[in-house]
Amino acid sequence: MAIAREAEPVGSLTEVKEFGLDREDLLGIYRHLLTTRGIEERGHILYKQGKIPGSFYTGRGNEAAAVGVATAMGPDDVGTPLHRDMGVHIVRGVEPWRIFAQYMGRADGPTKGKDGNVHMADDRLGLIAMVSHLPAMLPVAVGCALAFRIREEKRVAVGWFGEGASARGDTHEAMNMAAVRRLPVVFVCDNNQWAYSTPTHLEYACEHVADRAKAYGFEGVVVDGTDVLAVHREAKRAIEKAREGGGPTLVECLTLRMEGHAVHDDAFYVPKEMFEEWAKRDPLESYRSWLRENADFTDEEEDEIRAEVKKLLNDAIKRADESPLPEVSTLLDGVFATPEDLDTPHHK
Amino acid sequence: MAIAREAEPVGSLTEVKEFGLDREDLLGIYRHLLTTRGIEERGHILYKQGKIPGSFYTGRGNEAAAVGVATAMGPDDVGTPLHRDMGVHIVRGVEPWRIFAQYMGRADGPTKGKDGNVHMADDRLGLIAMVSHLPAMLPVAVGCALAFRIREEKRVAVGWFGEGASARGDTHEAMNMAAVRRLPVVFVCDNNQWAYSTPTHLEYACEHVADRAKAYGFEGVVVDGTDVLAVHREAKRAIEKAREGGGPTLVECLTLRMEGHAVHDDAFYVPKEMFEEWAKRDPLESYRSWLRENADFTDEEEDEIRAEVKKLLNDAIKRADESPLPEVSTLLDGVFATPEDLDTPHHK
Amino acid sequence: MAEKTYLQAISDGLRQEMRRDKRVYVIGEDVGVYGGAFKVTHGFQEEFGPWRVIDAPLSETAIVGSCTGAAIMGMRPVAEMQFADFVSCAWDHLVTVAAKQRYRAGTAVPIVVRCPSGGGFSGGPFHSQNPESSFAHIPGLKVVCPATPEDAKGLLVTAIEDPNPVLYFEHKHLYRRIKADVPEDRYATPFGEARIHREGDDVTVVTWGAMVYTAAEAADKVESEGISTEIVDLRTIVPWDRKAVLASVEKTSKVIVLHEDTHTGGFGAEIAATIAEEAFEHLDAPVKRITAPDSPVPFSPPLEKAFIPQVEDVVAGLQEVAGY
Amino acid sequence: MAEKTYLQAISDGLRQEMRRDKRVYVIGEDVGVYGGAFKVTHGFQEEFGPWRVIDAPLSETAIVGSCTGAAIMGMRPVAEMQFADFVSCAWDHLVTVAAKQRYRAGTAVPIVVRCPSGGGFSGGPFHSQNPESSFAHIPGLKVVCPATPEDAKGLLVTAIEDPNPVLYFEHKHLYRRIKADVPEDRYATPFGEARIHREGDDVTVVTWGAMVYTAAEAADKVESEGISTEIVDLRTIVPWDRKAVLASVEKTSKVIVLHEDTHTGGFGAEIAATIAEEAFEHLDAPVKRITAPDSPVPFSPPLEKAFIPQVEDVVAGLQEVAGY
Ligand SMILES: Cc1ncc(C[n+]2csc(CCOP(=O)(O)OP(=O)(O)O)c2C)c(N)n1
Ligand SMILES: Cc1ncc(C[n+]2csc(CCOP(=O)(O)OP(=O)(O)O)c2C)c(N)n1
Ligand SMILES: [Mg+2]
Ligand SMILES: [Mg+2]
Repeated sequence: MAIAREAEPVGSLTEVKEFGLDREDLLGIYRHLLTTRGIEERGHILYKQGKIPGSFYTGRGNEAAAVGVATAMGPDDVGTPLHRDMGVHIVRGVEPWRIFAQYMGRADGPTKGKDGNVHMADDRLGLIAMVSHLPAMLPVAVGCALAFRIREEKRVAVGWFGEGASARGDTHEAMNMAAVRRLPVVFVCDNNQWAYSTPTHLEYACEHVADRAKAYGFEGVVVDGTDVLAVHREAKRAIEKAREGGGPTLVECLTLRMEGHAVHDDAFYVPKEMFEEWAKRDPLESYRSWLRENADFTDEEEDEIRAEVKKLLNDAIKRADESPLPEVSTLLDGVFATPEDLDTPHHK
Repeated sequence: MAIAREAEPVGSLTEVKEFGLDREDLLGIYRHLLTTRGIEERGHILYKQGKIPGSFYTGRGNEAAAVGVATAMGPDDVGTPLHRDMGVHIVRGVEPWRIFAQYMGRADGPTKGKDGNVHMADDRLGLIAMVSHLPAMLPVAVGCALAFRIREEKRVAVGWFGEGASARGDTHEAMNMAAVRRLPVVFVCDNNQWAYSTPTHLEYACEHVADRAKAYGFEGVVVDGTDVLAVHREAKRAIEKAREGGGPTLVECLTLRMEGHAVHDDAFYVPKEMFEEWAKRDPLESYRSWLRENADFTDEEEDEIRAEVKKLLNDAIKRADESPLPEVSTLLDGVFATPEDLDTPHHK
Repeated sequence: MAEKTYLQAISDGLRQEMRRDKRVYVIGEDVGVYGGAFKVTHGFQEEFGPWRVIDAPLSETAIVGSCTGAAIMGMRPVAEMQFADFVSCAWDHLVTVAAKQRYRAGTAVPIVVRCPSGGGFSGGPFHSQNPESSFAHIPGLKVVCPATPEDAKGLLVTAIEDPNPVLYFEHKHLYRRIKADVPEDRYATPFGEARIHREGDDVTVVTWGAMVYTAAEAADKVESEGISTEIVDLRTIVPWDRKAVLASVEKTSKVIVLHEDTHTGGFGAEIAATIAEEAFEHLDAPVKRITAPDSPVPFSPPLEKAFIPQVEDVVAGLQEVAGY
Repeated sequence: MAEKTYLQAISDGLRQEMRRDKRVYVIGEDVGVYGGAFKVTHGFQEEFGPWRVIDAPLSETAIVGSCTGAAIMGMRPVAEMQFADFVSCAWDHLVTVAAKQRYRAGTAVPIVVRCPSGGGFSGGPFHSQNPESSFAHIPGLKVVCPATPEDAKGLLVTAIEDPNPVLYFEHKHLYRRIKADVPEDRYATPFGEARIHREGDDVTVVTWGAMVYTAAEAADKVESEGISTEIVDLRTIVPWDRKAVLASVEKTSKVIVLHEDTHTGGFGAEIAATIAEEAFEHLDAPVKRITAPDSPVPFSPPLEKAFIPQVEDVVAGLQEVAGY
């Protein structure tokens, strides 16, 4: 039996306008979705071409969840997105070429070749780079919220985690501390139904991850993670509630991980029907249909956005490929921070 | 709003008989309660006399919770009691003189002077010695239950934790794994309303710790921890449910820690009225009244038990005091186990 | 005897133990249906069922902590960390409960934690670490680092038999790269007995894990220059074979300690300090340590290559020490 | 200048920083209303309010992990572990996130984790440990172990100023036992600069924390035998002052490394290995380590006394080394 609220799908343009999105925003969301998927598709190709060392992960199927939440954040809000949340980096404005440079281990990636994959973030854009250990960034997100609370700033922190990572102690400590102190933090669960090869019933035995929220003393809501507008609406509600002192919310975005855990994994353990069913609910396709049915989205507009994104990505790959590999002399740079590292807007 | 079930107090002798306690058992419980309190009271005196090194903790106010649960365990069940659960050791049959020897750091204490306080257990009695780090023994209890499940034995593990320790990740990982695998484990929360100086509302923001259970997918129940029979009944239900394959239960025993966190702490931060209110609900006194009102408990019987316990404790202190301090030559004994250490009933 | 990869040797050794002893079970993330991230337990769940090959939730503390409970109840658990790096999430349990329970309370904790460790394939800061030194400092834990397929199997058997918590570091870079003959029968390779990987007279290299091969390649290279290198593969770090190391040092009088983990406070420091203390009179040159530098493991290939000790680094070290 | 206990110096230093810099706040179990288990933050909540002196839930990962987030948002958090032993519960966060964030992502993490450490009062296995060596092995963390009241204050100030995660180990056995003059004004004692606690010519003792006093007592005792002891108090372990140590060794040619933590893989190994490597030509005797043996910290007084290095042990060591 579910404890959490189960969110309704989004209806008409009128409803969407009510929660503050105008047509420009709606087209922007489409652009973000396309860019997000495009980056990961291109990355996948680059990987196959041998241009990306190590492994390679994507968030296929999770684009709407990531973009929906990120577009609900305010400019001064901060977040700790994970490995399925490329869309968050895109919405916050990371330049795609730097992401490709990151993938390829180049000097101009946000981590300068020190880390790989989507283990990166630009903290000037309000994002904090993830670590592999899941969900170690949740206590960090809570700490951001604590800073906002101490300074009485109307800012919100967003912390992401997967349904698999919900099993770890860090999830619990973070949510509990946030609850006790009613901190302005929103927990977003990317529930893509698999943790590597592990299905949800081996990760948790309640109906929804969001059912946990109530047992911490805050609200939980489950939303269709393929419905970018529904995600946006629920994230917005949660973020604004947090901003106004209403404490944390857990927003669970239900999707399916549409590929293997990483490139090497063919996901043989996922039932075919599951993929088939969820393929019908492709977040980009669903949103495109919605735009056409509700917002007079025209062929011209679509072509224009597609062309724009295509060019963006082509240029990005080219520019990234021109970025050099890091100099060996940089190997020990930054093991320790220097006082100048504190000379950033957020550190003050 | 509570999610967990709130248990009723125990009524008449008839009800008690229904859940399997005969009059002999009832007197046994009284004896256990007296012994438990007696050991800790005597320990306190020994401490003041300078005979106990280090610090000193008691479970005053928690005797009924500990004894109530322990008497509901079967002989082959196992448990990981904590620092307020002396009653569990008593019920399982640890000889009091060995406990005093432990307190005093003597060679005959269960840890042979290697550890102090109630950081001890006799594993031949189905108990596993606690560590300080709270609640690090919960995953261990879950592991015992896992062993029982793998071997398809009808045995149950009981894991204790405090309401303060409920905030730690170990609590979460243990409960979640137990839930997912429906393991035969019962989680007992000694909720004495304070974690050192920290009140419950700074440890959790739901109504009851037991509210968590449902969000893991099992049952939670809150019981008056000063009512030994109610505790026993709820523990028994939970244990037998687990034994029959019904999975875990969280039993929360609500009490008040009637002293400071440890001897050095005068508990100035606990409102006086709180102590006064709960003093009226002293678990020994309540149970004595119940026995008189419901089970024809006579003065003679009471005197006899008291005298017996007194003698037991006097003899125990004497014997413990005759136990030598450990030889320095034993300093490095047992850092590593030897194959003979596996020659125990439980290790096979 | 059949030729097997290092990975196959681990897998076969584990399967053999599970067939032999019903108390042995495996628990970890994705070890069942998937057969483990590196496929060490491929096919195990079919053979042993879901209660002896347990797909655990993503919770390292519950995985390792539950092993302790089950071990005390008489089982012989083998936990798999998906990568050695994630054992940091079970650190508290291992150092607080598992390591100390025997000393404090007399209760043995016979568990094995398998940790796929090491770098060399752009795994980045969290899929490349070698955390053996951290555990080697904690009294009560044993630490194993096999270098060869034969040892990988034999040390795993000993680890499962051992009545203590054992951290078993299997080096990912050896998994499929290293092949050698492995006896089919069961055998237990003792802890604390080093293996002379190569005999030599001029310089001793004390090492373990993947670095054994790096040392061997370097030794080949300097041989033509007339430097004869003895390579001591420790095989286990706790306990470690001081006797073998000191005997080799007595012979060569010059020694390099080589490891893939970072420098400061790495286990190489313990070895170097011990040699300096106990073989003081025998040393003709200072004990040299060749290790990774003090930084996280970088992702990008040129950086990672500069980070992990390379054959050239060992060659230079051998030349330097031999010429001292 | 007023005479202060070591504990008072920490408390006053922290209060001074909080008055000076609104970004500094304190978080931990029972640090508010209770003033901390050892009363270091006694009276702080009255002065700074409940949002700068935060009574946290019993969750070390959330305590330290949240410090990292708040630090990145511009705060200067000081977390208190109730005992250093419990920092094991925040190990993963410290080594995985805090230590590596600057290197990987360019994000500095200026946090301080105060850890009341050390034994000597029958605290048993979980209230007596000295976990500094474990952290010293992790690149990206700084590790501080003051021995004197003056340093306790000055190093705390530097720790709070430092742009990195700093583990600040305050030795419980010094809290009320050690008193000395402490300047009232604010001052920052630099990291990585050892203090010569006592000058001498024959043997160098490299140590830190409570062992400085054990060394000093031993030095007094052997003075009459004509052994002149130089005591180098490292003050900080990461970074550690190799220069000062090597200079002292160059002078005395004989050295003991002394620490309260256990032997194998303790930070003494790093120091001994470094000396053996870099002062090889200057040494007239092997570098001797005097440490706790490899076991958990026992509870019972005779065992604990045998475990922690005592004045007699150091006296014997000094005699042995001096007579080499
Ligand atoms: C603490 C920890 N243990 C193990 C892993 C290895 N690992 C990487 S991703 C993954 C599955 C994560 O599942 P989920 O949280 O649902 O996120 P998803 O990948 O499905 O988005 C695992 C086990 C890890 N990253 N962290
Ligand atoms: C992980 C950890 N952190 C801190 C402590 C120090 N400590 C000992 S008891 C205690 C309070 C425990 O509260 P609770 O769990 O409610 O148990 P109670 O003592 O009230 O029975 C604390 C903080 C500890 N034992 N373990
Ligand atoms: Mg998932
Ligand atoms: Mg409590």
